Amino acid sequence: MRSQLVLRVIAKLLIPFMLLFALYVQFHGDFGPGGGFQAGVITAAAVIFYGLIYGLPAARRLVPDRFVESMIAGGVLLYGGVGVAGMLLGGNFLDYFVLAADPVHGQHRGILLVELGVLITVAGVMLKIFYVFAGRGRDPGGA
Amino acid sequence: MFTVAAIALLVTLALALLRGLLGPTVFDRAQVANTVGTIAVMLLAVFGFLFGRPEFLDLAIIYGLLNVIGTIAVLKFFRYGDLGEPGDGEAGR
Amino acid sequence: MLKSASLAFFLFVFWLLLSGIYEPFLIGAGVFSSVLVVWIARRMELVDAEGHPAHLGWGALTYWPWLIREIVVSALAVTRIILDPKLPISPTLVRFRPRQKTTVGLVTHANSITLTPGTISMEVAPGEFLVHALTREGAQAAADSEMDRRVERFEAGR
Amino acid sequence: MISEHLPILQVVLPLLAAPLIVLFRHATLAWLLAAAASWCSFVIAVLLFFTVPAGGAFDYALGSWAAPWGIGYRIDSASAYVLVLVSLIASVVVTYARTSIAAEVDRDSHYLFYAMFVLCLGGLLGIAATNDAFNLFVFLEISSLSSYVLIAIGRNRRALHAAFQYLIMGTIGATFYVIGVGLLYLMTGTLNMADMAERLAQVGETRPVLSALAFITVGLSLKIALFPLHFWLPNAYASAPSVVSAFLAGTATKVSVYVLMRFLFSVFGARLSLDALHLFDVLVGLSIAATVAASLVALFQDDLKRMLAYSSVAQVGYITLGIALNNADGLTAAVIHLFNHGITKVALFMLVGGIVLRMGTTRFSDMAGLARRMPFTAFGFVVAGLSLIGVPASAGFVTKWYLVMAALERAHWWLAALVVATSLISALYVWRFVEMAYLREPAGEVRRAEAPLSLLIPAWIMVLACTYFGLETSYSLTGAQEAAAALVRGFR
Amino acid sequence: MSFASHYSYWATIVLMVLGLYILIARGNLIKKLVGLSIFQTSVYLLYIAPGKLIGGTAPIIAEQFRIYSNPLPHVLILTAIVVGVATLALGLALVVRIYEAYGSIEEDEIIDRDRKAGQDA
Amino acid sequence: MSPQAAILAALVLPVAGAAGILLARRRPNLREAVTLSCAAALFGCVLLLLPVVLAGGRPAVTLFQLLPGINFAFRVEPLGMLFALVASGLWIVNSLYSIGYMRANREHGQTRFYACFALALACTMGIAFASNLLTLFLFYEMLTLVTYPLVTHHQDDEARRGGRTYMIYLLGSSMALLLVAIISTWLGTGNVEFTPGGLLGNEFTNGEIGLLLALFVFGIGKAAVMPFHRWLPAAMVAPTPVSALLHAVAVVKAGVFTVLKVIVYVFGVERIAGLSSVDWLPFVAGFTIIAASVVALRSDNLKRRLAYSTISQLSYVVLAAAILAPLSVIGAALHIAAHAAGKITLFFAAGAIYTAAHKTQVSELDGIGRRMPLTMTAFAIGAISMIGLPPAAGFISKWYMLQGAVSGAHWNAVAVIALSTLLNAAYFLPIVYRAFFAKSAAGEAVHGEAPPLMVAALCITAAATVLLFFFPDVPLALARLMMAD
Amino acid sequence: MTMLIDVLSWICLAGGGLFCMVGAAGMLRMPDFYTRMHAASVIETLGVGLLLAGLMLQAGLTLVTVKLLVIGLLVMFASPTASHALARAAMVRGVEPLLERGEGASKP
Ligand code: NA
Ligand code: NA
Repeated sequence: MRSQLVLRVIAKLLIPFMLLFALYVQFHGDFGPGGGFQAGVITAAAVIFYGLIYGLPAARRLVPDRFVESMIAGGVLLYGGVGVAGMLLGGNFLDYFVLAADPVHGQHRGILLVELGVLITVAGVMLKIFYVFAGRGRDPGGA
Repeated sequence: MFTVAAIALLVTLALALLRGLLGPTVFDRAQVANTVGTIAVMLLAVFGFLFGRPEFLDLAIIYGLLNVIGTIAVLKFFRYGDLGEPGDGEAGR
Repeated sequence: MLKSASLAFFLFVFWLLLSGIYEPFLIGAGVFSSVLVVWIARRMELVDAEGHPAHLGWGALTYWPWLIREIVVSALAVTRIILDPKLPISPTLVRFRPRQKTTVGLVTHANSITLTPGTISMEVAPGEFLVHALTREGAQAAADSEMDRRVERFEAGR
Repeated sequence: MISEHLPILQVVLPLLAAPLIVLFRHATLAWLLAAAASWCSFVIAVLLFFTVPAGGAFDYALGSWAAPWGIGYRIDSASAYVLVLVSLIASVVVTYARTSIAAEVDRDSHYLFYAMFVLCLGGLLGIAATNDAFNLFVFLEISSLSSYVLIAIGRNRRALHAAFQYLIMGTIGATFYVIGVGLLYLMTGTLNMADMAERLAQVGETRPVLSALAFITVGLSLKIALFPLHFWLPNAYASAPSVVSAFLAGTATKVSVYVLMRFLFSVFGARLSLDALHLFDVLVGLSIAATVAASLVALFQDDLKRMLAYSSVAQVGYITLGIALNNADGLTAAVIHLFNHGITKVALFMLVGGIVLRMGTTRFSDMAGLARRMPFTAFGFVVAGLSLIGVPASAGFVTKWYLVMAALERAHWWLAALVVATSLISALYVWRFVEMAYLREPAGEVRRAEAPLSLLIPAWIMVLACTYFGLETSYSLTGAQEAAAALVRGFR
Repeated sequence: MSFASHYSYWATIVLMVLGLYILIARGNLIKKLVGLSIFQTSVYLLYIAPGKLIGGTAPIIAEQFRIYSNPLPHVLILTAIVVGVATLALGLALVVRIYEAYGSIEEDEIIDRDRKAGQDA
Repeated sequence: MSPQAAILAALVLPVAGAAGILLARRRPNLREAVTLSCAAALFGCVLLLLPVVLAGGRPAVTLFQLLPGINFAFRVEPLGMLFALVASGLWIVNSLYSIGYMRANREHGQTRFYACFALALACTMGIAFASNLLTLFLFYEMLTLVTYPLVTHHQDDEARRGGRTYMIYLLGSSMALLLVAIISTWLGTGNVEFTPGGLLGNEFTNGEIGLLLALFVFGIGKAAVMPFHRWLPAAMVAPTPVSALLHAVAVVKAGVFTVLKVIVYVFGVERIAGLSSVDWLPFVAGFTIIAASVVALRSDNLKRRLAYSTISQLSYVVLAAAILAPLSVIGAALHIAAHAAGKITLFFAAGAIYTAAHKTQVSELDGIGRRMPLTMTAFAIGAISMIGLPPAAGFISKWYMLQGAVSGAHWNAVAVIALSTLLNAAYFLPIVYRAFFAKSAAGEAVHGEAPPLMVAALCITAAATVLLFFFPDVPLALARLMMAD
Repeated sequence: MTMLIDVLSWICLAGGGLFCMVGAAGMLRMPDFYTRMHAASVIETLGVGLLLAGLMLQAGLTLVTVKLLVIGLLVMFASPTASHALARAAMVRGVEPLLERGEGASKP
C-alpha cells in the first residue's frame, strides 16, 4: 500500500484524462486518419495502467476476459459491416459517400464508425495481450 | 532552427543509446529507455514543425503516455516477474 | 456526486481546449465523452479526494511558478557539475520527516523533489522520506526545505 | 449487381468470418463458418477465373476512390490463377481439418484454429487480389501472423520454437519487402503497383530503384524459403499440426512466389530485374542448389513430414528456375508448378495427417508395413509421390516438361539434364517410402486401421487431382500460360 | 546525396544493421525480439522521410483531397507500427510458451533439449 | 458398339475387372470368374475392332489435353490391332493357367495377383492403341509399375532384389533415354503423333537421327536389347504365370511393339532406309541374338534358359525392323504374335513341370516326357516355333525376315539368323530329347500331369502355335496393312 | 514583435537542445546508476521545457500550443513518477548507491 503511493495518486489523476484524450482522438479522427487506432491504444493503455497499479483482478473485474475477445471480434465486424453496408447501398466496399443522403455527411459517418471499429479492436487486442502476459502462471485459463 | 533542435535531439539519442549499450544494470537500461522515450516525444513534436505535420503532436502525446506506462510495466515485471500483482504484497518479496 | 460533476466539468474543458472545433456534433461528443469517462472512472473507483483534488484550487497556481524557478536553478547547478571536468559530486542519502498529512500532499512533495534535478525521492511514506541527492548541499536543502513548507501550504488549499 | 463486387468479396468473406468465429467460440459452428467461407471463396475464385477478360483485368476501387489515392484491387489472369489455387486448397483442407485437428489440437483451441485459418486464407487471397504494394504488405503480415499461430497451436512443443524461428525470418522478410516498397514510394510517389510500374519505366536504373529491387527480392526469397534462406521451413512444417502443414505447404510459399513474380516481371519489368542485376545467374545458381541440396537432405530424413518439408524447399527451386529462365515456357513452368506442387504437397501432408492420427508417429522407421495397416493412405502417398517426382501422367510432369523446354530453348542442355537428374533424387526418397510401407515387415501384430473417411476422402480428392491435372491440362495449363503472359504484360 | 539531407536514410540503415546484428548475435529469444523490433523500426523512419529522392519522379498528389495534409505516410507508419506490435506480442507469447515448455529461453539450450528428447524417443 | 466405345471399353474393362477382383477377394471362385469373364469381354471388344481395321478404318478417341498439341488419345492401326489381339487373347489362356497354377502351388496374395494382372492388361491395351508417343509412354511406365507387385510376388529378399533390378532398369532407361527421345522428337518436329510413313521430316540430320534412334531403342528397356537386358532374367523370381505375362503377353512384347511402332510410325521405314547413321542397329540386335543364345545354351535353369531365349528372340524383331526392308518389317510384326504363342507355351510347360514335379533345372528333366506327355509335346511345339521350323508359327515370321534380308542383300543379317537358328536348336532340342528319350534317374518321384486347367491352357497355346502356321491370314493381313499405310 | 518572438523561440530551442545534450553527456559521465538519474532529469526538465517553450512561441496562441502544453503537463506529472519508481525499484533490488565516504543515512 505505502509503496504504491506516488503511482497510485498519479494514476488516479491521469486515467480519466487519458480516457478522454482517447475519445477526443477518436472523434477527431476524420480530420486525419488513424484516429481509431490511436484511440484504441490509449484506451487500452489506460486500462492497463489501472491493472498495473490496482492489480490484474481489478482490471479483469472492469473488463472481463470474454468481453475482451468479443471486443476484438466485434470491432472487426463493425469495420467490415460498414464496408458491406456501403456495398449494399450501391457503392463499393468501404464506400462512405453512400451512407447518408449528403455524401460529405455520409463520409463522416462512415469514417467515424470504421474508426470506432478500429478503436474497439485495437483496445481489445492490447488488453488481450496484457491479460495473457500478466495472467501467466497464475490463471492458465486466461492465456 | 528546428533542424538544429532535431540534430541536438538525435545526438542526445545517440549518447543515451550508448549508455544503454554500456549498461551495466538492467535499471540503467530502463532509465535509458525512459529517456529515449522522452526524446522521441520531443523529436515527434519537432518533426511536426519541421515537416509541417501538426498531427505529429497527437502522436507525441500518445507516445508519452505509453512511455510512462511501459516503464512502469517493465519495472513491475523486473520486481515481481509478473505484471498482474497488485503491488500491496511487496514486503514478502 | 459533486466530485463526479466536477470531474466531468474539468474533462469537458479539457476537451474544448483540445478540440478547437466548436460545432454542435463535436461539442455533443465532448459532453458524451466526459460523462462516459466519469462513469468508467467511478467503476474504477478513481473519483475521490486523491483522484480528483479539485479542492486544492488556487494553491496550485502559486506553488507551480515557484517550483519551476526551483527546477531551473537546480538544473543549472547539475549542468555545471556535468560540465565540470572534475565532476564535483558528493552523492548522499538523506532521510527526513515531511510535514504533509494527506497523500496528495506527500505525492506532490515527492514528485517535486524528483522533478528537481539533483534530488530523487526513493522512499515515500507518511512521516518518512528517503532522498538521494547528487551533492551534500542538495541533500541538506531537501531535508529542511522551503519546498516542504510550500507544499504544506498548497496542501491546505491556500 | 453482386458480380462486380466479387474481387472484394473474395477477400472480405474469410476476413469477416474470423471475428464471427471468435464471437461464437463454438468448435462445430466455427468449423461450419470456416468451411462456408472457404467454399464461397472457391466459388468466387472460379467465377473470377472464368470471367476475367483475356489480356485484361477486373479493377475494383476500395471506397470508390480511384487509384492512386484509394486502395485498388486488380484481378487479372495471374491473380485469378492464384486465387483459385489458394481457395481450392483451403476448401479441401478445411473439410479435412475437423477430424485431423481433433487429434492434434486441444479442443479449447479449435475455434482459434478456425479463426486463424480463415484469417490466413483472407490474407493470402488479399495478397493476390490487391494492387497496392503496401496493402499487400498488410495482407502478407495478416497471413503470416495467423500462420505463426497455426503452427504453434498443436501439442508438439517443437512447434513453438519452429513458429518462433518462422516469425523471426518471416518478419525480416516482410520488413525487407516493405523497405523496398518504401524506396519505390519515395521514387514514384505512389503505392499503386500499376502506377509504380509506369513511373519506374521513366526513372530507369537508378541506385534507389536497384536497392528497392534487391530488398524486395531478398525479402520475398525469405518468404518463399529459397535456398539458403529456407531453414525455417522444415522445422515449421515438420512440427505443425498436419492440416496446417498441408495448408501452408500448398498456399503460403506459393503466394509469395506470385508476389515475387509480380514485382520482377510486372512492376520492375524483366529487363530491369533479371538483366540489370544479373539476377539470372544468381537465381539459377540458387535454384540448382535448392533442388540438389534439399533433395539430398530430404533423402536422409528420418521423419516423413520433415522429408516432405525439405522436398518443398527443393520444389521451390524448380519454380525459381522457371522464373530465372524468363521465357514463355519457363514462366509457364513456374506458374503451373505453383498449382501442381501445391496440390501434390497438400495431398501428401493430408495423408500424413491420417498416419499421425492412426499411428501417432511420422518417423520413417515406424512406417514398416504401413501398406497393410493403411492401404489407401499408403497407395495415395505413392500416387502423389509420383507427381512429386514428376512422372508422366502426373501433375508434376507438366512442370518438368516445360522446364526442360525452357532450358533447351535457352540452349542450356545441362540445365535440362539437371532437372531430370534431380527428379531421380526425388524418386529415391519416394521409393524409400514405398520400400518401408510395402516391402518391410511391420514390427508386431498388424491391425488394419485405415484413416477415417473424413480424412481419406479429401486427401484422395487431392491425390486424384494430382493425376487428373497430369492427364488433362487444358485448364491448369492454359490458365498458367495466360497468367504468365499477364505477369509479363504487367498492367497495360 | 549529402549526409544532412538524408539523415533518415542513414538512420534507417543504422537501425537495420543494429537490429539484424542483435537478431543474429544473440541466442536469447527475448533479445532476438528486441533486435527484430529495432529492425522493424527502421521502416518507420524510411516512411517518415519527406519529399523525393534524387532522380525520382514527383509524387502523385491528389488535387481533390487537398483539405487533408497528405495523410498517406502517416497511415502507413501507423499500419507498420500495428504490424510491428502484433508481431512483437505474438513473439512474446511464443517465448512465454517456450519458457513453460522448455524452462529456458536460450536458443542453444532449447535445441539441445530437443536433440536429447529425439535420442530418447 | 461403336469402334470408339470399343476402344474405351478395352481400356476400362480390365480396370473394372481389377476393381471387381478386389471386391470379390473373399470368394476365390467368384474372383476367378471375374478375371475370366473380363478377359473374354476384353477379347470380344478387340475382336469388334478387327473388321473395322481390316476394312481400312482407323478408329480414334481423344480424351484429354496432356500438353498443348499433345493429347491423351488413342488410334487403332494394324500393328496395334495385332498386338492387342495377341495380348487379349493370351490373357484368357493365361488366366486359365494362372488359376490352376496359383491354386496348385497355394500361392499367397492371389487377389493382388489377379488385380495387378488385369491392370497390366489395361496398360497393354493403352500401349497398343496409343495415338502418340506421350500417351504410349504413360501406359508404358504404368505397365512397369503395375507389374512390379507381380514380379515381387513372393515378397522375400530374392524377390525384392529381382524387383529392384526390374524397376531400376525399366524406369531408369525410359526416364533417362526414352523420355529424352520423345522430348527431342517434340523439340525437332513439334509433333509426337504416330504418323503413317513416319513423322520425321527433314528437321534432323543424319547423325541426329542415329542418336535419336539409339535413344529410342535403348530407352525402350522392355525390348531387352543388350546391354539393357538384365532385368529380364532378374524378373524370373516371379511365379510362372507372371513370367508368361512378362515374356509373352505384355511386357517384352510392349517393348518390341514400341520399337517397331517407333521405327514405322515415327522414323518411317523409307525415311531412314539407307541412312548411314542407323547402320549400327542391326549389329547391336545381331549381337544380342547371338550372345543371348550362347548364355541360354549355358544355363541349366529352365526358366533362365527361356529368359535368355526371349532376349534373343526379341532382338529378331529389332533386327528385322532394323533391316528396313518391307518384308522383314512384316516379319517383325508377325514375330510378335508367333513368339508370343510359342514362348507362352514354353513357360506354361515350365510352370507345369514345376507344379507337378517341382523341378527347375534342365538336367533334372530326364524322362519327364513319359510322365507328362501332353506338357512335353506342347513344349516341343513351342521349341520348334522358337527354332523356326514348320509346322509352327515361328517359321512364317522367320521366313519373312529372311526374305527381307535377302532382298535387301543384308548378308550379315542372314548369317545371324542362320547361326542363331542353329543355336536355338542347340539349346532347345536337348531338352526335348532328354524329356522323351533319356532314362529318368533312379528314385524319381511318381507324378503325372499338372492340374487339368494348366494342361488345357498349354495345349491351347501349343495348338495356336501350330494353327498360326496354317492360318496366318489375320496377322499377315494386319502386318501388310501396316506397311501399306 | 514577431522578430522578438522568433529570437526568443530560437534561443529556447537552442538552449533546450543544449541541455538535452548536456544531460545525455551526464548520463555517460556519472559514476553510478543514481547519479546518472540526476543527469537524465536535466533532459526531462530544462531540455524538454525549453524545447516546448520554443515550439509554443512558434505556434502562437493556437491549438498546437495547447497540445504542447498537454505534453508538458504529461512530462511534469509522469516523468518524476517513472523516475521515482525506477529509483525505488533499483534500491529494493539492491543496487548500492555510490555514496561519499563517511557520509550517508542509515540504509533502509
Ligand atoms: Na531529480
Ligand atoms: Na492483382
